[in-house]
Amino acid sequence: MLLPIRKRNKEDDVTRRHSTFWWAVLVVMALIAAACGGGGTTTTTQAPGGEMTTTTAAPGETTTTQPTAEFEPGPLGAVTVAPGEPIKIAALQAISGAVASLGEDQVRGIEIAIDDRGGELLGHPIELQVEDDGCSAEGGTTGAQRIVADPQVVGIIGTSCSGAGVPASQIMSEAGLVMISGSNTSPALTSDLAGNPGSAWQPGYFRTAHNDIIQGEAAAIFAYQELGLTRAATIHDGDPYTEGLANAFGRSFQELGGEVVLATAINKGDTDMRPVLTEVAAAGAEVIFFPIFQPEGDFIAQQAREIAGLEDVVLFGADGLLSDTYVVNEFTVGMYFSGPASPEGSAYDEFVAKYQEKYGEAPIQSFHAHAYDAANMLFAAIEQVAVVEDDGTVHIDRQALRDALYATEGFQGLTGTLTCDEFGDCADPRIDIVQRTEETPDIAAVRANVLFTYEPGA
Amino acid sequence: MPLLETQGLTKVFGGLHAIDDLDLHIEEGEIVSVIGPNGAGKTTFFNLVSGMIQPDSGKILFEGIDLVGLAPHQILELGIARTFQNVRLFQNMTVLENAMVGQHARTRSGPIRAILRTPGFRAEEEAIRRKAEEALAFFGTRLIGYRLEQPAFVLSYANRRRLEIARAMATEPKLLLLDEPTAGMNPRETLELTELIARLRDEKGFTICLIEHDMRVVRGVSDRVICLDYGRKIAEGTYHEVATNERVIEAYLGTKAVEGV
Amino acid sequence: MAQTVDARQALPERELVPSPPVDLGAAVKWGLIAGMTAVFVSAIGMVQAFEVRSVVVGVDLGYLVLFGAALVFGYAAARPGEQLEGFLAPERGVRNVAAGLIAGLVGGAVLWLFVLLIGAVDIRSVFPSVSPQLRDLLTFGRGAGFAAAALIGGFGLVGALGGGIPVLPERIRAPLVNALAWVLAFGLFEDLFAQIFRGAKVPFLEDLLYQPGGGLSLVGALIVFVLFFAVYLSTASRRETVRSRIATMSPSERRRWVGVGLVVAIVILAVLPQILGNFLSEVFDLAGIFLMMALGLNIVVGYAGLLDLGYVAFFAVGAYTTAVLTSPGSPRWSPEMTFVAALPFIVLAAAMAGIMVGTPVLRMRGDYLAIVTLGFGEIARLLFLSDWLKPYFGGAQGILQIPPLELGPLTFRSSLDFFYPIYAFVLVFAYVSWALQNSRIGRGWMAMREDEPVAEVMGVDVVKAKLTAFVIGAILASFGGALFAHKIGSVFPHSFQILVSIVVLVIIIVGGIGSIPGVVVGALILVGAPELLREFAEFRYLIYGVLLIFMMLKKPEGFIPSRQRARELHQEEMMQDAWLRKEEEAAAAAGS
Amino acid sequence: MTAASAAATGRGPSRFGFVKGFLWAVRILAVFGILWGSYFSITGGRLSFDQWKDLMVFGVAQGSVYALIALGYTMVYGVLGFINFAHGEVFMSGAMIGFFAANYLNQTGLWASQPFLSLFIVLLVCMTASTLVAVGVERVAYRPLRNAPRLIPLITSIGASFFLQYAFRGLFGAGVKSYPAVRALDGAWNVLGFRVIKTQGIVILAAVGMMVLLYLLVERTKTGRAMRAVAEDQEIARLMGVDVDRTIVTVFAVGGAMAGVAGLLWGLVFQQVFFFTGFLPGIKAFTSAVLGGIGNIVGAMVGGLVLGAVESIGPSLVLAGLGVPAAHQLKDVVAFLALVLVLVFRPTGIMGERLAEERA
Repeated sequence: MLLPIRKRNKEDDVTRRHSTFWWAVLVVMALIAAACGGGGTTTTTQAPGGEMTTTTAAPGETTTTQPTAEFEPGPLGAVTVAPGEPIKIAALQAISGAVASLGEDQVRGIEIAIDDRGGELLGHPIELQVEDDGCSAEGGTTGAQRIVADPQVVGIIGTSCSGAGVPASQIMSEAGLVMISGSNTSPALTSDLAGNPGSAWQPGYFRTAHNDIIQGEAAAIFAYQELGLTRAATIHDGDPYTEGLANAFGRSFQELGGEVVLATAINKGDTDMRPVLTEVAAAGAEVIFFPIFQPEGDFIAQQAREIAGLEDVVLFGADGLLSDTYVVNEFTVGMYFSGPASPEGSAYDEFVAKYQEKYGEAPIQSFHAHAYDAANMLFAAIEQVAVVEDDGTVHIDRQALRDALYATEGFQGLTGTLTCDEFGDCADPRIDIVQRTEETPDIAAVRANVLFTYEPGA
Repeated sequence: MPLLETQGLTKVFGGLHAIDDLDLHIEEGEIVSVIGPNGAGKTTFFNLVSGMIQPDSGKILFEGIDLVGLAPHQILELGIARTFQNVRLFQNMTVLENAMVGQHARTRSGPIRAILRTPGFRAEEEAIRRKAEEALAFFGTRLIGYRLEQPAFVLSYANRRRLEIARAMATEPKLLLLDEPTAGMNPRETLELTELIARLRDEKGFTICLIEHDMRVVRGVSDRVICLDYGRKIAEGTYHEVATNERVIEAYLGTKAVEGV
Repeated sequence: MAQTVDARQALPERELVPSPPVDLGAAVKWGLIAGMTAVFVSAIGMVQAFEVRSVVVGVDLGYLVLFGAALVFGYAAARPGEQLEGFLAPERGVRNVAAGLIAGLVGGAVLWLFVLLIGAVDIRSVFPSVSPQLRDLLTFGRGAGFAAAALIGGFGLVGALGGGIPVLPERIRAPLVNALAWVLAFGLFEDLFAQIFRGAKVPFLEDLLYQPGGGLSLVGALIVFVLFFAVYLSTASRRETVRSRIATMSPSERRRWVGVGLVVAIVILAVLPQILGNFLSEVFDLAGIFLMMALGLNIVVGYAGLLDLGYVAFFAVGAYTTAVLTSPGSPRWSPEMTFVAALPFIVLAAAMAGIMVGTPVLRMRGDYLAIVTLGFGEIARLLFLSDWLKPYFGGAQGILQIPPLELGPLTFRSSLDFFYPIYAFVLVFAYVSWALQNSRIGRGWMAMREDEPVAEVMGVDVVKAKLTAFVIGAILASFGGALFAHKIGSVFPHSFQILVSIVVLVIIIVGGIGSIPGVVVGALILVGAPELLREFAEFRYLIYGVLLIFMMLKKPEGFIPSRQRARELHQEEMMQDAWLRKEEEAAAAAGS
Repeated sequence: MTAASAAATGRGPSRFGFVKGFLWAVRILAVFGILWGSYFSITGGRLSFDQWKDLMVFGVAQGSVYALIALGYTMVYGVLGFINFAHGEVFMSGAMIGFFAANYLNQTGLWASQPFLSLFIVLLVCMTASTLVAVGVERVAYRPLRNAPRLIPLITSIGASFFLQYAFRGLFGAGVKSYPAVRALDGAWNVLGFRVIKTQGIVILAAVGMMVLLYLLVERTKTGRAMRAVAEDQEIARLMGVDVDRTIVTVFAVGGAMAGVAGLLWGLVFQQVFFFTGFLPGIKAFTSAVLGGIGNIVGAMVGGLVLGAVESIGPSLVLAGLGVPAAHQLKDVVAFLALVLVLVFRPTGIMGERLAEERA
C-alpha cells in the first residue's frame, strides 16, 4: 500500500579539498569553453556577391549619393560604416521559453529578408545580431541594452512581445535607434488610433503588426453584420496581445448591438479546455472569439466539438492561429480567422517555399511575414537616407532614418500595403476575414479564401 | 507540592498503550531514575513531558501548571530540559553554538536589535556566550579550548553525550531529563558521568530524572527509582526496594536479564 | 593535492604497488561518448548556427564545438585514476596519449558514420536541423571520402592532444589549461571585452587583440595566452601560501583584512559601472536584483532550512506595490508617491505576504513546503494577471509609466545609474544577513534547520522563528521587486514566472548554501552567465542545464561553502596541532 | 472560545496563538466561501445538471493523466527521497518520440487501417523512449550524487530538465507537432448516465490499470521488495544483498515507462506535443503526488483525480458563484489553494504517508 519513505540523511557534509572561488570560476570558464567552443554574436553575414532575388517587397531605389558635401550628423548622431564593414541590424525576439517559436519564426523571416538581398545592402554585408527578449520586460531591457551598447547598430527588428517592447522601445528611443516590431499589437505602444499617444509610446518605434483596435473591430463587424450573430464569447490566454484583442472585439461587438455573454480566459499551458467550453455552452454563445496561439488554440477548436451545446457554434480565431501547423488540422474546418489582408500574387508562397527550404519545416508561427516586412522596411529606409561616399563608406543619419520610416507610404510587403502613421503604426489597415473549409486544407488556400475585407473608415 | 506530577497520563499508539494511566511525582532536588525493559514507555514519558508529543488523556503538572497543550519551547521556558537517547546534537554547528542555542529561551533580542547591534544586544550576546562556556566548562577541558569552534560532528561519542548535557544545562532548567546518559560509554567514562550527575544536583541545584539501563549508574546516583512496564508504574522506591521487587524481576527476566542485579 | 602527494612520497617506496594503468577499453567508451556528443551538437543545429562566428584566427565556433568534444573526452579517457593509499602515483606517459587518440578516433568514426547516414537517408522531416548545409559543413564541402579522413584524423589528433594534458607536469599543466581557457574566453566574449576596453579608455587593446571580421587575431591569441600563462605560472606557489596564511589568521587579524577587503570592494563598486558601460551595468543590475532575492532566500532556505519554491511571490508583491503607489498609470488608484514614501507600504505589504504564505505552511515538512510555496508563487502571478483584479493591477497589460528611482535629490534612470542603489542595497542586505546569522535568532534558525524537534525542545519557538524568516525573506525580495519595477519602468505578470524562484534557489545552492560570499558569487555567475551566454542565443538554456549538472557533480557543496560546510578536516587537524603545541609549550615552560 | 477554555485551565503560557487563530480563520473562510459560491452557482442554474456531470468526467480524465505522471514522481520520491524535476521532460520525450512513430504509421496507412495495432506499436515506442531518457538522466545526473544532501540532486534535476527541453527543441524543432486522430475513438460512451468521451475513457482505464500494476509490482514481487528495502535504508539493503544501483535504475525505468504511457495518452487526448509540453503537467503531477501523500502509490492516483476534478469543477462551482470574472483563468489558483487547504487539514496528504504517521 505504502512505499516507505527513505530515511532522510542528515545533510551529509560534502566537502572537498581545494574549494576555492577562483578554481570554480575557471572551471566555469573552461567548461563554457569546452562545451560551447568559441563564441561571439550569433550573426548572419553573407559574403557579398550572393544571388540577388527580386521580390515584391523590393524597396524603391532612391539611394541618395552625395559625394561632394561632407557628411553632417543630425541631432541623434549617425552610423558610419567603413568599406568592407557590415551594416549591423539587430533582432530582439523571444527565442527561449514557451513562446520561443514566436521569436524564432520572426528571426527566420528577417534572415530570409537578408537572403533576398543577397546578404548585402549598399555594397556592405548585412550583419544580424540576434538577442533574446525572453518575452518579458526584463528580457527586453537587457537585450535592448546589449544592442544599443554597440554604436554600429542601425535598427532593431523586435520585440516579439509587447511586454518586452515597453522598456525596450524606451531604451532604443533614448539611444536614437529605430525599432520595428512584427508582433507587438498593444495600443499602449503606439496610439488608440484616435490621435492620442499610448502610455508607452516612444519616438522611433514602429510596427508592421496591427494595433489590436483595428483587428478587434474588423472581427466584430464580420461576426455581427456578415454572419448575423448576436451572442459572443471571448477567450484570451493572459497574453497582453490576446487580452487586448479579445477586449477590443468585445467592445466593438457590444457597440454594434451584440451581447458578449461570456468574457473569459485560460492560461498558457492549459490543455483541458472542456470545462471552460462548458461554461461557454451554458452561456449560450453563438460565436467564440479566441485570438490566441498554438497549442492552446488547437485544444479549444478540437474540444469544442465534443461539448454538448457547442456543435454549431462559430469558431473565430485571429492571426495568431493563422499558421500552417494549425489549419492543417481537420478540426479547424469551418473556422473563421481575422488577419492582415493577403498581398496579391504568389509572393507569400514563394516566401514559404524559401522558409521550408532553409529551415526544414513549415513556418512555425504566424508573424514571420511581419518580420520580413519590417526588415525590408528598414532596409528601404536605410537605402533612402544613406549617404554613400566614393570609397564605399556609408553614413546613416539616425534622425533621418526615423523620419524616413515615419514617411513610409504605400510600401508593398507580404502583409499588405504599409503606411506609417505619426505614432508608428505601419500595418496595412485592411483586415481580411478568411475561412478554413474542406477545400482549403493548407495555409495558402485558407489565406486565399477571403470572405470579407475590412478597411477602417471605409 | 511536587516539582513534576502526572495524573492519569495515557498515550496510545495504534492500539498499543505506550503510557497507561501513569501517576508519578518528582520532588524538588531529587535524582529519580526511571527504569524498565525495552518498550516500557520510558522515552515516551520524556517525550510527553517535554511536549514533543501530546497525551491522549491525563495531566502533567509542573509547579502546578498543566503542561498539556503547551509547545515544547514553552515547557522549556518553564524549566524542563532534556537529552536524547540517540544523541541529537546540531551536527553542523560548533560546540559553542550548540551550547549557546540552549540560552535561546532565556534571551529576548529579535532581528531588529540584531541588525542594529544595539548595546543591549551586544551585552546579551556576551552573556549568552559566557553562560554557554560556563556550562561547557563543567566538563573540564573536554569541551573548551580549540574544541569550542569545532563542529559537533567531529566530537567523540562520549563528548557528544557531554555536549548534549551541557546544552541542556545552558537552558538553566529546574528539571533535567537525561535519557540514557551513559549509553555507549566505557566503564571509566560511565563512572565519571555518574559522579557528574550527582555534582549537577549538588552544585547546580538541578532536579534530575534519568532513564538508565546501567544498574551501576542507577544504584550510584538515584534517590528514588521508578520502574515502568507496558506504560504502567510497577514499582517505586529506593534502588534496593525496586531491584528486589518481584514484578520488576519478572518484567526484566521476561524480556532479558539485567546486569548488576 | 600537492601536499598529500608529498606526504606519501616520504613513505618508503617499496611498500607501494603500481596504480592500474589507464584503461584503453574505457577509451573506446569515451570515444563513443565523444562521437555521440558531436553528433548531438550537429543535430541540434549548434554547429551550423555557430559556423559564422570566428573565435580565434578564423577558427569558427561551430568546428570548435565539434572538435571540443574530442578534446574533452580525449582528456577524460586519458585521465589517470585517483591515487589510492598504498599505490604509487599513476604513471603518466604514452599510454595516456594513446587513450586520448583512441577516444578521438572512435569519436571521429561515429561522426563519420553520421555523415554517411545523412548522406544516404533524408531525416530532415524529423530532425529539421540536419540540413544539406550541415552535411557540407561536416564534410568540409568535399565529399564523404575527405570527411572520413578529416573527421577521423582530426578527432584522433585533437583527442590525442586532450590525452596529452595529463602527461604534462603539474606545474605546467594548470597554467597551460587556464591560459587556453582565457584565450577561448577572450575569443568568445569579444563584445564584452571590447566594451570593457572602450569603457576603460584603452580602445587600442581592441584593435590589438581582435581582427576586423571578428575573433581573436593570431597576435591577440598569443598575447592573451602568454600573459595568463605567465601569471598562473608565477603565482601558483604564492596562492598556496596566501591560502594557508588565511587559514591560520587570528580572528582580529582576519577581521582587519575583511575590513580592508570591504573598502577595496566599495571602491571597485564605485568605479565599476563607469568602466562597464550600460550593457554590462545592466547585467550587473540584474544580477544585483537577483542577489538581493538570493540573500533573502538564503535566510529562508540556507539559515532556516525552509525549502521555498515560490519566492517570486514576494518579488512580485514588491514590484506591484511599487507600481501601484508610484506610477501615474496605476489603474484604480494612483497616489504617485516617491520611492521613499512608498517604502513603508512596500515593507508592510511584503511582511503581510510573508505571514500569509508562512502561516499555513508552518507544520509542513520539506517537500510539502516546497510544492505549497511553489503554488503560492503561481497564485500570486495568476492573481496579478487575472481579469478579476485587473481594475487594480492592470491584468495582462501590466502597469506602465513607473517613474525613475528618486532618492532625495538624486534621480536614477539608466542602467548605469541603477548600479549604485542596487549595490548599496545589496551591501546593506549582505550586512543584514551577516548580522542575523551571528545572533541569537540566527542560531535559532540554524538549530531548527539541523533538527527541528530538538530545536523546539531546546527552547526555540519554531513558529516565531519560521515566520520571522519568511517575513524577513519577503521584505528583502520585495526590495528587489521595488528596484526592479523602477528600473524597468513597467511591471507585467510575465516577469514573475516559476523560473525566477528556481533561478534564485539555484543561485544559493550553487553558490554555497548558507554562505553570503557564496550567494554573491552564485548570483553573479548564474545570472551573469546566461546573459553572457546570450552569445549562444537559443542554446543558452541548454548550456545552462549542462553547466548546472556539471557544477553539482563536481562541487556539490557550492562555489564558496558556508563555514559549517567548509570546515575541512585537515584544517581541524592544523588547529588542533597548533593548540596542542601551545599547551605543550605552556607545560614545558611551567616545568622548567 | 478556545482562548476562553485555555484561560480557564489556569496559569501558565498561552495555548492559543496567532497561528491557530489564523488557521481557523482560513478553514472557516474556505468552508464558507466554498459553500457560498456553490450555493449561488447551483441555484443560479447557469449550468445544467448534465453539464455538471460532464465537468466531473472531464476532471477525472485530466486527473488521470496527472496521476499517471505522478506515479513516476511518487516512485522516485518514495525510494530516493528527492523531487525529480526532470520527470515532466521524461513524459514529454515519450510523447514527442511517439509522435514521429504515429506520424510514420499514419503515412503508411496503418494508423487508419489497424488503429489498435498502431497504438500498441506507438505505445511501445513511447515507453521505450521515456524509459531510456529516465534511466539516462539517472545515470548521468543522479547516480554520482547518491550520498549528497537532497537539495543537490534537486538542482541537477532542474539542470536536466532545462537540458532535455532545449535538446528536444534543437533536435526536433520548436513547432507544435500534431498527432493524427484515431477515428476509431471518436464519439462517446454512456456510462451510468455519464457521457464519457472515448479517448478520455481510455485514459481513465489506463491510469487505473497502471496503478494496479504498479501496486502489484511494488507489493507482490521480488523487485518490489527490493525497492521497499532500498527506500527504507540503502545501506542496510545493500548489506542484505540487494543490488541498490540496479533497484534504483528499475525504479527510474518503471517510472519512465509510466510516463511513456502518459505520453501516448496525451497524444490521444490532446493530439499536440512540443518541447515545453512536459513542464506544466510535471508540476501538476508533483502537486498530485503531494496532495495524495507523497510516496504513496494509491495516493498519487487519488491526488491526481482530486486535482483534476478541482481544476475542472472548482472555477465554475466556487469562483463563478462568487462573481469572479474569467473564473477558469484562475483554475490553477483554485488547484493550489485546494492543496493548501488539504494540507492544512491533513498535513501529510489525503492518503497520508507512512513515515509522517509514525512521527506524528
